Amino acid sequence: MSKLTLIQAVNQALHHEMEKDANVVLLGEDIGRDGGVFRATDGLVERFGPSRVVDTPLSESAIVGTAIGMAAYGLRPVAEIQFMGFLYGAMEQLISHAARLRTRSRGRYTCPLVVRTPYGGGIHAPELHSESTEAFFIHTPGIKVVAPSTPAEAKGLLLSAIRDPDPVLFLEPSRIYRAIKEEVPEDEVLIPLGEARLVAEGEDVTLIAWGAMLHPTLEAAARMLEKGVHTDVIDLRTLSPLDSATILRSVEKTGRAVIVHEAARSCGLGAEIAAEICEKALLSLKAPVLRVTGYDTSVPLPKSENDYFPDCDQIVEAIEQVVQF
Amino acid sequence: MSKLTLIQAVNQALHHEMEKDANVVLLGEDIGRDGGVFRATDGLVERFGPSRVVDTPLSESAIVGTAIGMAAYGLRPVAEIQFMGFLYGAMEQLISHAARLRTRSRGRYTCPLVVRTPYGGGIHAPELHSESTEAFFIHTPGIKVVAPSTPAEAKGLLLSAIRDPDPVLFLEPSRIYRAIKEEVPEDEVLIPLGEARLVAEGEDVTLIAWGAMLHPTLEAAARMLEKGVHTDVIDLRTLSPLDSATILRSVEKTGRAVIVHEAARSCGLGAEIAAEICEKALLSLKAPVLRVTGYDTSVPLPKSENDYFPDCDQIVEAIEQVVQF
Amino acid sequence: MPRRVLEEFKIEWFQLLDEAGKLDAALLPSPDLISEKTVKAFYESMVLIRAFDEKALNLQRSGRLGTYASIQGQEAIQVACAAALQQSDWLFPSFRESGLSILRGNPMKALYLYWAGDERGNLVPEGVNDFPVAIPVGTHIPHAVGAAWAAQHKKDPIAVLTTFGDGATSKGDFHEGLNFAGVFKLPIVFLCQNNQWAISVPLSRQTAAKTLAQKAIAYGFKGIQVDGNDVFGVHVAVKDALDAARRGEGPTFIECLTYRLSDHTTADDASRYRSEEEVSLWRKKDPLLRLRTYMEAEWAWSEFQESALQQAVSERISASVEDFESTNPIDPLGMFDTLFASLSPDLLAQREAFEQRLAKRKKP
Amino acid sequence: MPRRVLEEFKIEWFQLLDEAGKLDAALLPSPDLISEKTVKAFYESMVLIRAFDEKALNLQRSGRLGTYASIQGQEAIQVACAAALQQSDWLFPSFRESGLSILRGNPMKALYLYWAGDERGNLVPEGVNDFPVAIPVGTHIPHAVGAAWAAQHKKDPIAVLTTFGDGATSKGDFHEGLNFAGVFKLPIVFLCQNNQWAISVPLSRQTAAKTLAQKAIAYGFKGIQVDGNDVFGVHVAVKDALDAARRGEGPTFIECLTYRLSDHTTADDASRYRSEEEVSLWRKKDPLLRLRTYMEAEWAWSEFQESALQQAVSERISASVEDFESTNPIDPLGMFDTLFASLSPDLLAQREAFEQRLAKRKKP
Ligand SMILES: Cc1ncc(C[n+]2csc(CCOP(=O)(O)OP(=O)(O)O)c2C)c(N)n1
Ligand SMILES: Cc1ncc(C[n+]2csc(CCOP(=O)(O)OP(=O)(O)O)c2C)c(N)n1
Ligand SMILES: [Mg+2]
Ligand SMILES: [Mg+2]
Repeated sequence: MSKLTLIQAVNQALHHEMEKDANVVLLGEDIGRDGGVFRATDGLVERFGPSRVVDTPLSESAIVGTAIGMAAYGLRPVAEIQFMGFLYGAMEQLISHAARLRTRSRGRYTCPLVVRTPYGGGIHAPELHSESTEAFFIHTPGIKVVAPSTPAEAKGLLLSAIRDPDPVLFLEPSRIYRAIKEEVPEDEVLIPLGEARLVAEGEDVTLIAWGAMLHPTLEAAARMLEKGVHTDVIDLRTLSPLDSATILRSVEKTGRAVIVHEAARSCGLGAEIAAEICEKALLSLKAPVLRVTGYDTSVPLPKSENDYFPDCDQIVEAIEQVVQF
Repeated sequence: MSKLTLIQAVNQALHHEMEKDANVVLLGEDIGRDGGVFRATDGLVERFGPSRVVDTPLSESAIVGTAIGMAAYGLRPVAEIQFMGFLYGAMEQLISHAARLRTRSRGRYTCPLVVRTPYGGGIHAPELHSESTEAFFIHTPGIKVVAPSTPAEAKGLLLSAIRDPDPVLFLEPSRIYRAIKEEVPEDEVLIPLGEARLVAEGEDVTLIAWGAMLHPTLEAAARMLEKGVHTDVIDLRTLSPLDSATILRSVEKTGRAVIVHEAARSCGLGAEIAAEICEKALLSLKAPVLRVTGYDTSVPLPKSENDYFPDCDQIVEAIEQVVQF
Repeated sequence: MPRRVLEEFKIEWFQLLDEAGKLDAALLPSPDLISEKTVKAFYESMVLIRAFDEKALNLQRSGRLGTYASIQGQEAIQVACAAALQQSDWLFPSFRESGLSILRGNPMKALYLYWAGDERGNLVPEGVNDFPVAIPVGTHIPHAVGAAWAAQHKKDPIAVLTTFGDGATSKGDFHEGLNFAGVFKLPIVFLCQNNQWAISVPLSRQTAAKTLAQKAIAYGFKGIQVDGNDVFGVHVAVKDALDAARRGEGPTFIECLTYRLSDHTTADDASRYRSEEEVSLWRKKDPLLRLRTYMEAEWAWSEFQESALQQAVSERISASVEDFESTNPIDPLGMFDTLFASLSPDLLAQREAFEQRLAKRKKP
Repeated sequence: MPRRVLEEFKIEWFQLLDEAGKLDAALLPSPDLISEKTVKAFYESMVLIRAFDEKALNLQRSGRLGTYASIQGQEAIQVACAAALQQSDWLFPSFRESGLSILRGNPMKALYLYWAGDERGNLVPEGVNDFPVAIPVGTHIPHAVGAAWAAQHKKDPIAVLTTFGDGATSKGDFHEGLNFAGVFKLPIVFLCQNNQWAISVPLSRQTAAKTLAQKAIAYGFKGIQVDGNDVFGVHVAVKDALDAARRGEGPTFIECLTYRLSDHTTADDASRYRSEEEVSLWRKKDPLLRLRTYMEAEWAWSEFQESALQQAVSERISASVEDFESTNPIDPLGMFDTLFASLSPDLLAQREAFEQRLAKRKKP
């Protein structure tokens, strides 16, 4: 065990899987000599050579598209898209192909592909470097979506994602790539996809978050604890398929829920979770289900981004609202 | 006034706007001599010439991308994407550019662009001809989304969409292109964007639908009426921005809501509407808000598609469930 | 040097059997290609896939198929490709390759099922390395490139062929895919069935380039234009390119100039946008006609042989149609069962609800 | 004819002022181009934008700008383009055109604001027909094509220029955009600043084509490679192409071969992936150096003149920096106010909530 940042944990997971399975290949822009713009692939081309760690031309659609062909042929490609905002150029490949290959071929061909991409804001970068449009992909049948919130989580989930027999979009919260250090097991500790994690327990309110937003949520939970309000904090980790059982179990206990995400509010994942709760746990509810989210605007440039993203104060306010309802 | 089908109403609206405003130009695949694969643009190239009704190469991204440039330059482009399933190739242009041009340029450039596309299933066509992924675009700040449900609605909404100063995605329910004939005013009757329509009134349950799904919903409403259950039926027409006031007003009255859409369930627009209701009208609710939707699978090929889409029976069942709750 | 030529390029045209059915034997790489056995096999294949196509149009007219995309006029290309490919090679077709699919080993019954809107028709049998039909034009090209890349990576001695139409050359994915193939020198052949129309859009509206073959120049590899109605010419070009690919010499782009004799699909009415003169001009260049003329001259191919062949083919087709029509209705639950390797609890619940709904429907 | 050449293409290299600062006067279209006035103006512009850039790098190091993309090494192209463009022409830049932007009439203060992460920096003044910086590589090309199309439609006597890097040529939107321009014969010039690197990816990994210029062949129009460090060569090539565009002769693709002397951006460390030798080789080809050498030879441009110019420029830069630094903080509510022409009730409510949140923050 050693203390690693999230980006180091990603690097270690890639290292581990490439060591273990010769079919794992990486492709993307600047992932070779440069080691990735965030250094996620640092040292990998030196270790595994340029035919397994491949710098590609600047073509997001072909990065995903060729990875689909590789996966169908029998490799385990892990594609990096430099920022989530550049994934939009590959949407047709993801939606019309990666997510459908198994169905289209009646199971003859599968697509064990991972698309890794940094997501979310807070790194003071130019436009389209702060996207968190996970909802697009949650609304896309046939693809899984994962978003780790800590270094150890990142490693365990990425290992599972690479071994998953179906396409997985792996969203790495760039804001906390280096913000947290945590003990990460040297060995492989797989975290199964599809299972949320209860990070804190309490009977008053259920808080639901994922990725970077888990941290202000935990901070808010801590502040509420001082005021005597006890919260369940759920780290979703897999966003699709959703672990509704864990969510519903908690809300049935607490009767109150606050969902936190960076993404724009309308049709974000928060809506799906709130809708599920209101359908399946209505009678348990003691207060409206609140969403603390980004606004329905584009993420502003760095000078205003901190005003844009949900923060601890807002989460605290929402918790107080549901408690006092 | 004459009785028109929805596709004829679209054609008439295009005709009307092109006659009125020389800056309106149409572009897309097969919209010229062929008149569009559904004949939406029938007769327009003969009337307005090939420089205003332009057959383009097979390039969805460039159709939207060049239309953005045209719009910024001062034209009013109306782009046709042959089927919604081919819009995915233009997502980057829509999300990263059309939706952001006004913001990115601090208001200097605007993007009065309409992207028309047939959407939804039920026409026994090959894969990707049955998509209804409106939620992607509702989750995209900076773009409006409209889906008419009848011929007259189509005309009035399309006129408004073309005159709107911002980008509008105009989703035409191909299943009912020719299914209904209705009196459509010869003149221009503009239907403002952003306002839902109350199609039927009743105090027991609120039904919410749009596009082709309005019709099985109305059928279900009629069947429930026979059983003495009175429903408000809301035709959303503009999906983004959402007319939540109309929805909430109705649910505050009825205390029960059923939302119907063809799109996959997870993170569909139904989720957003349910979440809004549960946040803002919780205390009015007498039953869970139910969603009758497509499954979280790809839309199957024609032999199974009728099994896939929501139908009147399912809607009736959901209404009965909320009434009996 | 202030002004100088950096590079020069040539785009060539290639044809072995001309419009009149005359062969230029000087260009033949080997006499085997025109052995009576080979040529007859080519012709039989052409007749078979033409008959398949005619039956499909019939079935569609009587409501037993959905929308169908005819291959008429493009049979020479498809027969030539099938003959040039090895069993272990991979094929990534678009949607107008029913003939090629059949010759690769996909049962005709499966093709009828597919065009009838039955997902089971997309199940390619084990041992046939073909991707299923993909409807979004041009977007399958990167998959072919990825498979070629994987083969190169695994040092498998195979080549990949991907086929598409003239319209597909305008899509971004065509560009990105070919560019990758060039950069990584992949074992792949790009074959464009340039039938001069993309639904109603003529070639001149698809590109300002005089040939599509010259698009290969942008990617640093060879492009050639071949007479797509000449089965020998296409066969030699494709075989050479596949062999070069297998030898590690990288990709080739082959433009086959041909013509779509039918409507775009059965949902289309081509008379809206193109002249009967143009079509009848190309009817005279029908690839079947051309090869038959050659066989008549070379081996006195007779009316009698022709009708025996037609008879045999028509029996095969009838048997397939019978198979197709006696297939049990599809179980719609399949759409859940090929979605993921295993279903999440929520998806299982959706599947169960679906099952109940289907059961209820059956009742009355 | 069975085998024949359909088409032949040539890709040419063009240069007026060579590495040693020697001019090939025979290729000059007009002596005006090298009048002392013009040349000095070119040089002054180059010095100005170099100084702007150096200051930006400084400001970034001291934390007053965010990520910044340096233009060093590419000044000749930007000065040449600015001079070739008319005021009424439209420009669609990518993100490495700060110099060109300044010369088009965008205030330096605005550029500093933009790179400091302040949206107001993207507001192009009225009368300057430039699109704002677009970060997604290559995807602005179709916008330029669309504007050219609109201009053609409206019969406006203007041309459009769009600029991008070598990496951008791999994107699907490059392909789709250029193809449209060819088909519709639009008044547009595509200018690639081929600085041989896309972050860490060298040109050889971007394409197997020997030149980028030859990509134009795919679209049926002319492509040419120009020495991008030669302000005269680029100017002549761009002006010719813009003039041709305005005359209705359609598009041109110009590849300017140059080199990115700095890191990709201030967030990059180029020493990880390229050698100091390569960089220093290109430092010797610095476009400023080359033009200064020419002026020294031609008009005995002196140390004194040089330092007077540097002094003047540095004062202009300082004034802009002062302006920039004394700008009031941005009002984040602006993000709502430029979202739509008018806000829906729900968006108004979000705006109000945001306002309250900002007010609360200010309080303590
Ligand atoms: C991305 C995409 N856009 C549009 C369509 C609708 N469409 C189907 S086939 C076709 C024309 C294809 O032309 P071409 O590539 O020449 O192939 P051909 O039909 O001639 O074989 C079009 C526009 C589609 N299937 N996919
Ligand atoms: C679509 C897209 N993919 C990736 C990036 C990240 N990125 C920014 S600049 C760049 C390299 C661009 O190279 P080039 O086009 O040669 O321009 P240069 O930076 O050399 O001026 C990359 C990969 C991006 N901005 N947009
Ligand atoms: Mg075609
Ligand atoms: Mg570059």
